[in-house]
Amino acid sequence: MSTKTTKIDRLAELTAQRESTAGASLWTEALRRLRSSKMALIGGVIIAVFIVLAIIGPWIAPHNPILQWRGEVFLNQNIFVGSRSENWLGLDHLGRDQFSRMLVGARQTLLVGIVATLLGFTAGALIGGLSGAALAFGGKIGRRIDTVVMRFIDMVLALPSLLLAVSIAAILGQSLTTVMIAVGVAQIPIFARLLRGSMLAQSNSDYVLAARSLGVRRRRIVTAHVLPNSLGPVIVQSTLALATAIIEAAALSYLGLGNPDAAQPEWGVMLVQAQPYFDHAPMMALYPALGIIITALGFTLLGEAMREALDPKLRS
Amino acid sequence: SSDRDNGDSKGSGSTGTFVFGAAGDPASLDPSLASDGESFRITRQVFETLIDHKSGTSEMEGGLADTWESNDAGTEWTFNLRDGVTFHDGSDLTGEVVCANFDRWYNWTGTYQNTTLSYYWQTIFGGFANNENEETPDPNYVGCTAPDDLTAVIEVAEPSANYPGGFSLAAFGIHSGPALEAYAADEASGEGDAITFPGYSQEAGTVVGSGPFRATGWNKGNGEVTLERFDDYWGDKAGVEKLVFQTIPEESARRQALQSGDIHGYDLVAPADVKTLSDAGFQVPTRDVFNIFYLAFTQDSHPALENPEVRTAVAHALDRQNLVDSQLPEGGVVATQFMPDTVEGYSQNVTTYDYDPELAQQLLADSGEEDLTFTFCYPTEVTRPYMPSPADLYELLRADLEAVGITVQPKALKWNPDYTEVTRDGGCNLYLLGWTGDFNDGYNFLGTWFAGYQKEWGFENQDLFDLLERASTEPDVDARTALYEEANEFVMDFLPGVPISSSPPSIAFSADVNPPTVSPLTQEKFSEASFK
Amino acid sequence: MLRLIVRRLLQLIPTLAGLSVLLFLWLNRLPGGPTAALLGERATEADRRQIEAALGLDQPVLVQYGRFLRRLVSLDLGTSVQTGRPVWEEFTTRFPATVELGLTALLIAVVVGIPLGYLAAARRGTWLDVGAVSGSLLGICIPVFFLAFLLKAVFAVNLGWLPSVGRQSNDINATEVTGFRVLDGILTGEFDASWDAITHLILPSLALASIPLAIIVRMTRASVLEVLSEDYVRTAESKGLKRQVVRARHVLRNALLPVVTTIGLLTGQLLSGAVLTESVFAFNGIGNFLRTAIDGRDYPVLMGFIMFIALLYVVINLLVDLAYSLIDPRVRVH
Amino acid sequence: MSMPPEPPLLSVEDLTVTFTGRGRTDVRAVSGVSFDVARGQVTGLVGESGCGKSVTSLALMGLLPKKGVTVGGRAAFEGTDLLGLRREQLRDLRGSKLAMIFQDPLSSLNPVIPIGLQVTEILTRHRGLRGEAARKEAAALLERVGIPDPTRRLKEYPHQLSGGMRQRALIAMAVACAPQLLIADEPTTALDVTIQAQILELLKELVDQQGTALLMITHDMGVVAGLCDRVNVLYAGKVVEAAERRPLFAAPTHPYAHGLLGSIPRLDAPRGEPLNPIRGSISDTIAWSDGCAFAPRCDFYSEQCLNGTPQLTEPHSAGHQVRCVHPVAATGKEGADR
Amino acid sequence: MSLLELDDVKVHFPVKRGILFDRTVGHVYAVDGVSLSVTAGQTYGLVGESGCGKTTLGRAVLRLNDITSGSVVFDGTDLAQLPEEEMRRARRRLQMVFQDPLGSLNPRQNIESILAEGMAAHGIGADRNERRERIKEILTRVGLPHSALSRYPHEFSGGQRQRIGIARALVLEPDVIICDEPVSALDVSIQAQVINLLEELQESLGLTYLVIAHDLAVVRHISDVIGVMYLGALVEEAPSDALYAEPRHPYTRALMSAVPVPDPEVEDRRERILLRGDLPSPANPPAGCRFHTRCPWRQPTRCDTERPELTDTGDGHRVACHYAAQIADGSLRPTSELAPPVLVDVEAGPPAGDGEEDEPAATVPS
Ligand SMILES: Nc1ncnc2c1ncn2[C@@H]1O[C@H](COP(=O)(O)OP(=O)(O)OP(=O)(O)O)[C@@H](O)[C@H]1O
Ligand SMILES: Nc1ncnc2c1ncn2[C@@H]1O[C@H](COP(=O)(O)OP(=O)(O)OP(=O)(O)O)[C@@H](O)[C@H]1O
Ligand SMILES: [Mg+2]
Ligand SMILES: [Mg+2]
Repeated sequence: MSTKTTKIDRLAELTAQRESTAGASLWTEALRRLRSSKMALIGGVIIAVFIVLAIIGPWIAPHNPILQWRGEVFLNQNIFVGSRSENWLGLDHLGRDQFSRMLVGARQTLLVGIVATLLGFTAGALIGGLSGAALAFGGKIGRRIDTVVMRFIDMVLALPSLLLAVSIAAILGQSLTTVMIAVGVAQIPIFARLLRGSMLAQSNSDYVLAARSLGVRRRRIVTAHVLPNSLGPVIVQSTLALATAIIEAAALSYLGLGNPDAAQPEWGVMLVQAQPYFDHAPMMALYPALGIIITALGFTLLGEAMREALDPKLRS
Repeated sequence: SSDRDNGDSKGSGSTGTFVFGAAGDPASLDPSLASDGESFRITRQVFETLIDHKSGTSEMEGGLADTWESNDAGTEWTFNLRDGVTFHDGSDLTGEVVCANFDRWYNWTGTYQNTTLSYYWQTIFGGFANNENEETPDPNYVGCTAPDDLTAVIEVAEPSANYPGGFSLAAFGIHSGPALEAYAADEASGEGDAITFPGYSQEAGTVVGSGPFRATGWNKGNGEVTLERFDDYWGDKAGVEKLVFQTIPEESARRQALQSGDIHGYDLVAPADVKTLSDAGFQVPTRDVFNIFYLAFTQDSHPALENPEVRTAVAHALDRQNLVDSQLPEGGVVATQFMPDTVEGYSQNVTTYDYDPELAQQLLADSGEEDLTFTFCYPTEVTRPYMPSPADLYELLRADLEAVGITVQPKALKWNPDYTEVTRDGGCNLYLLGWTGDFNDGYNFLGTWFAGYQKEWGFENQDLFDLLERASTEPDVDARTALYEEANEFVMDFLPGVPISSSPPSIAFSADVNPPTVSPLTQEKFSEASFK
Repeated sequence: MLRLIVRRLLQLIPTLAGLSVLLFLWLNRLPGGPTAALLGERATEADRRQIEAALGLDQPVLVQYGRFLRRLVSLDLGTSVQTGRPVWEEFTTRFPATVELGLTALLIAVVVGIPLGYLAAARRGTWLDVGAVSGSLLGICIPVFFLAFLLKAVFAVNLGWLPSVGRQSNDINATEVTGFRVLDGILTGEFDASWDAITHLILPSLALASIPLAIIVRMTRASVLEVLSEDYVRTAESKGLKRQVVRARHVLRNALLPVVTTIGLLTGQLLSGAVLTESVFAFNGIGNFLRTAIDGRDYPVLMGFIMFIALLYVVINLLVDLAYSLIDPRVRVH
Repeated sequence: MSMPPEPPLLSVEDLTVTFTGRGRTDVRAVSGVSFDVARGQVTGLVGESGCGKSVTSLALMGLLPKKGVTVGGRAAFEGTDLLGLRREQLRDLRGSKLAMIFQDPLSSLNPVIPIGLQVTEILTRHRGLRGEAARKEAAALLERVGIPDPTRRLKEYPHQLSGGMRQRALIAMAVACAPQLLIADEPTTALDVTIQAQILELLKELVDQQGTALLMITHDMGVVAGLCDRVNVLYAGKVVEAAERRPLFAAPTHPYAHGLLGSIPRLDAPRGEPLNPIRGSISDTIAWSDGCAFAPRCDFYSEQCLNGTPQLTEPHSAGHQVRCVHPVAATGKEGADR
Repeated sequence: MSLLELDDVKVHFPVKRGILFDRTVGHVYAVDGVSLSVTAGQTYGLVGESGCGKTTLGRAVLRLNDITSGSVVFDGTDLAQLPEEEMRRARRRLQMVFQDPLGSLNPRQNIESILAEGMAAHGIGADRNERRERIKEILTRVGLPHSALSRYPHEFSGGQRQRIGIARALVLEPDVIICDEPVSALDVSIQAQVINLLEELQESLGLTYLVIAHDLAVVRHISDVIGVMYLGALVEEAPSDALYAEPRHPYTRALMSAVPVPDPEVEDRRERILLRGDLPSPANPPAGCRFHTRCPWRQPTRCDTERPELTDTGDGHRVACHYAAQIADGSLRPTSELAPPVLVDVEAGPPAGDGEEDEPAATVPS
């Protein structure tokens, strides 16, 4: 008997490795795949640096971003004082400390990105979610509701997003809030479509049928089954949307609808302001441009990596 | 290097095409329907006015009229026309043609009576023979007679500071007789959603003037207006065969276009580009200043602003010299009054307000108005001759105000229509604005602002209003000038706003052209331009 | 097939009707209104009232909408507040510019993007793949206006190779036939005019192409990768077919299906980009004009143009769907 | 039955396939498979899902991806080692001498290309037929596999055909060049029984008529029983039992094969008896290098099972090979059912 | 005593198409008049080819599909008429096990939550602990360790997942379990485990099963009564052994002869009845006997025009064939068309027919 037990122990030992992943949810698995992706790593590091800067930036900024070094900058003579010891990245066209403005700008830029995306995400998910739920579980009336809502979304989608943002900015007047709203609203249709499509796919799945056959109530099926499983692509999209938001905000600034408050410098505005001086002070444009590009790249990389990690087709 | 690498092929001798970068499309090729600089820049090359300005100055000289005089009351203006002037269609200039022009404007009906189409007529000559709208002002124009072929006599009801300067306005360019008849066939319409310009004003072909260039094409798809040399011009013939105005809305795009050789010149060069361009071999001639940039108070929008001490404090708080030095192009000056020194009526004896932040703080403390908060409006997306980069200028002034403890709530607005509308309606405590003179008369500056109560200033000052009324109707030039000086001194004591600067709007040309003489009124005559 | 077209076109009606209501309500929310744009810097309250009456803006919203609809149906889109010219005319003069620009950009995106995406997938993991992917990601992350500015600074200002603004040189006296400059030159035999127009198109379309190009590269790459793992590719391989045949006939053709759909959706993206690109390059197209129309509260232009754009978008996507059904027999209607 | 007299058409020896992914542990999908395919015969390869059947066939066809896969061993096909061939040489062989049919007929056909082209392209490639000649031949091929109205079908797309017909079309392509070896990877799994019967009948026909050798890969013991001459039972990437059809079914000797047969409900068996399932699942396995991979599920295991890879032996009769240290005693058919 | 009784159940899916608004242009007759009854404590097996409507019928019982007409009487109440909320509650007593064990489990729920879901929906178990106790009990029953509770579906093997699916049905203590292809996604060796489990559970809990499968051998193994479906309708129904011993419908015979048996002796001796062609499209079923297009015994006129009723031929053996008796006594021979080498004549279709039956469901434009 005892020999038999040892054999079983030995077998258990040999097969033990397989069991080691017990308790891992799909997300954990995705995260594991994400960690091994170089793209995600680069993106993640960029974003982490950016977020840290955005959080602590205004505190570690050596100078007030609106403080002007007068008598240093003379536009009519193309005089921009270069990097002096206290201004690491030099001065801008009004004699303000470029480094401090970059640091403070990181926060504003992140804020615009996050709030705009959050807005687009929330509103889009709400519209898409309700529409998807109505279509999948609302019977005839639900289908009608969905048709109307989706026609509406399609109409909005037919408008170039930048135009939409421009006109919203025109309605609301210029401010940071406006930029966030304008960029966010322009993203609503994408989120709505994505979530609806994803929910529709999920609502045809077997486990939803199983839940129905268990007698689970519709509302719970939607909220506990369909929705959580549909969020993957939406979350990926929101990472990508963060990048888009930052760039769209810059475009709005370019069109003169950015946040005009110099106390809240934002990279897009800084880039636009710097462009006229590009010939003799190229650095003034390059810093914010690189800031935008690298940050957007960070989010895009992470988003793409997430997309790959969550894609069931690419699962091993 | 940004030197032109080509252009010789098209630019040598007098046969080339001269391309000028414009900031916007013209509204109309008929100057009498226009009120914007982009239109006038073009029509000024095609049409001539009775009175002209001496090249490069704001001094009046004979235009289509060799000489002119008025009666003592200033109500009858006689113009002795130049002999031998032919229009582009071959017809001759006569007194009757001049009268036909004025009578046409006077007899406008319907949509033409809308300020959109007849802004300058209404400003200078009042209303029409039959005013169709009660808000239209009464006409000041009485009639025009042509005693002989080379004389035109124009009678007005009341003397005004607008005369004779008004006769030099581009809007009153003289059209040929046959052209006027052709216009009648093509009416403006105003039903529906908007005012439609009459068709002839929208394409080259019908409009006929007597200037050195003929309008030969308007390609809207390209945003290009093409003018060609008029070989029978009475004066010096144009130096280039073809003159093209190409619309390039973006400022930096205009600069790059000049640098890359796509255009030969453009206006409203950003201060920062002046040196860059001239270092690179471009010609950046400086105009004399003929404008004023000011910070306005809307007094009834904020009780503190009605307190003269507060206004004075603000004036002392502003470091205007720094603004001029750092942000304005070469030639910019700090303004002491609401008028550049080139205008008749400029006073040497106005009260001045030096940069003195301590004094400003002191004054604020004395006034008992502490913890002041003002809304401060400034326009975005616009460059005006007096205000090269509003947002940056605002930023400097804001810093000054905050330095003396005034809290500023910024309000950035699109120039057109938001900014002009909001400021005009008195929607801001402080705001930035300016003015470029149309002709050299003090009323063209002071009268624009202080002739009566205006919401944008928000004050009632009957003494000032009366003073200007008197100046306006004073036919004697010297007496009028004295009154303007008095008014300037009065204004600077009252301080309804702080005049900040006058800046020369820069214009740039490529190295291979002989540019026209620049004009303080921004009325360059492109016939003077030629290729080297 | 015809049924599908008719069906889709009929579906347009409610969409456009809805859009018109939406637009109308939305534009009515714009502050200022068109009068402000019409009035000069120093107009009075009275002037404003006069203009409002002339334009019918003092009437109730519903009446205004009714009038708008009536005109829309009769294809009379009114007159631009900014320029005083008929909206239809404004549209037709500017439309060719945008189409020319958009098509060129799309062409660049497709002609460069698809082969690049294909190669990246076929050589997965090589430096070419890494380069194409990171390059395309970068393309999405550079603000279009900045890219345009840099392109001009390098190719127009510094190297002087290409013009920086406009659609055609001023000394070219091209005969206008269709408004499409390149085409006109070919039609009239003025090939130098065509060439000149093409040189003017290069920089703006490169700037405009950056995002679509990036999208197409990644789309193609992903799609090719997916197709490469399909069973039918394995079947083709098992038949011993030459590699080129497998790639062209079995891989590429199937991989292009999703890319085709994307191209339709890119039109919206292109129009957004055109707003920026056109103003940077002083390219007189609808994007640029729309932007000023929004600033100037040019209702008639906004209404008219946006309706057209929506129509265009839907029609283009309809065409794309049709093209799709031509390539993919599975969605063909019998 | 005894060994075929002539040398086998295909002789696979010690085939190993390892997947080496970046950041992942290596997966040894096939670990030392050896078997022969005789000319003109049907050789079966059976086993449960994931035991390496498909990977084996793909390795033979050279269809495994280049990257991340290591293939070892030899596969002598008419004297040449398939695994050592250059890609281009393999391309020449594939479709002409070696052909394959796959499990899912729908996804194995290119959806956007008409059936006709998919058939003619192989004729063009290997037989140089073009144009009308190719079309005629393609129609004849379709006719031969039992697709009626072949000229019309040539113009149709895969989705316009039914499942059975798609599989016939695939078979037509596979036999277009009269291959010497046809590999069929679960050709009927996706089909209904009545259709399956048709397809199996067709395959039998082809083998009989053309002398093609068939390597039949399946998990269905019933299919094997009806079709194959010799059967190889795979478990976890290794052949655990190989025998002629009748001996195998009469006396399944490896505990796995034994258990497998015992766990299948049979239509002809008396009802009411519970099935005899094998414990656990195929993922309950240990590495072959540690011992018998089946040990964790085996009723007969002992410490010896864990002493390295068991060798193939022929405990009962020649040609009946078993990889087990405790082969099940030959008890005849009844024993298998116990 | 029959617990579940279906009477003339029809499920027709509308095929929609239209210019502006979708119009119904036709129907897919997925289930077209099925009557059967399931006796309490027994297993009713349903076999048939892919697409013949088995799943649809199973779902119709639970009203997961809308029932077009007919009644589903369960324990005296007609489920087809029940209001939505009452139907939801009725589902406690009628449960389902699905074919795809992974697909039918929510990938983001752990096992405990999956199993507690139904209990929560029906208010079984007062609190979490009570439910957990019950779940543990059930897990033991289906042979899963308690440690499974906190794990996620993708961490289990196929067989284990199917056990979870069964457990999910069992926690509600249902009377009837509908098993839709419960083992066809599983490996043969695993399949046997699950079949045994189902049988054990039936014995110990007195469950009633409606088992749907396409594998005749599996169905026969576990069923007491078998119904053979063809194109939306039952063609034959009989006690298991009777069906095997004496299939009376031509389709059943063909089916039976097509099932491979893992025994060379049997295989070599067998006589095959090979059918021509494929299952016709349920959107366009043939007139008359639905099987006539493929039937080797087809007789002119009557088979083409008259739809045979399911009639009892004694011993609870019901057949829907006009010539069942003749075929059984051998007086009717298969027509020559069937002649064995089947290679040539595969496509179905009487000369008069249009031969469209091989048309698979066409992709309908959206
Ligand atoms: N690309 C791959 N990467 C990693 N592992 C793989 C890959 N392809 C197959 N495998 C592994 O190889 C083993 C054998 O797979 P194979 O497809 O040959 O099984 P099979 O016997 O054909 O099964 P089925 O009956 O399901 O088709 C499996 O364990 C599988 O996980
Ligand atoms: N929601 C639906 N809408 C339209 N047709 C449907 C729908 N569901 C099923 N069908 C059709 O109804 C017929 C019967 O389908 P069902 O799934 O019931 O068959 P089945 O016998 O279960 O087949 P399988 O063995 O493949 O599971 C099929 O032709 C199918 O295409
Ligand atoms: Mg396989
Ligand atoms: Mg089914």
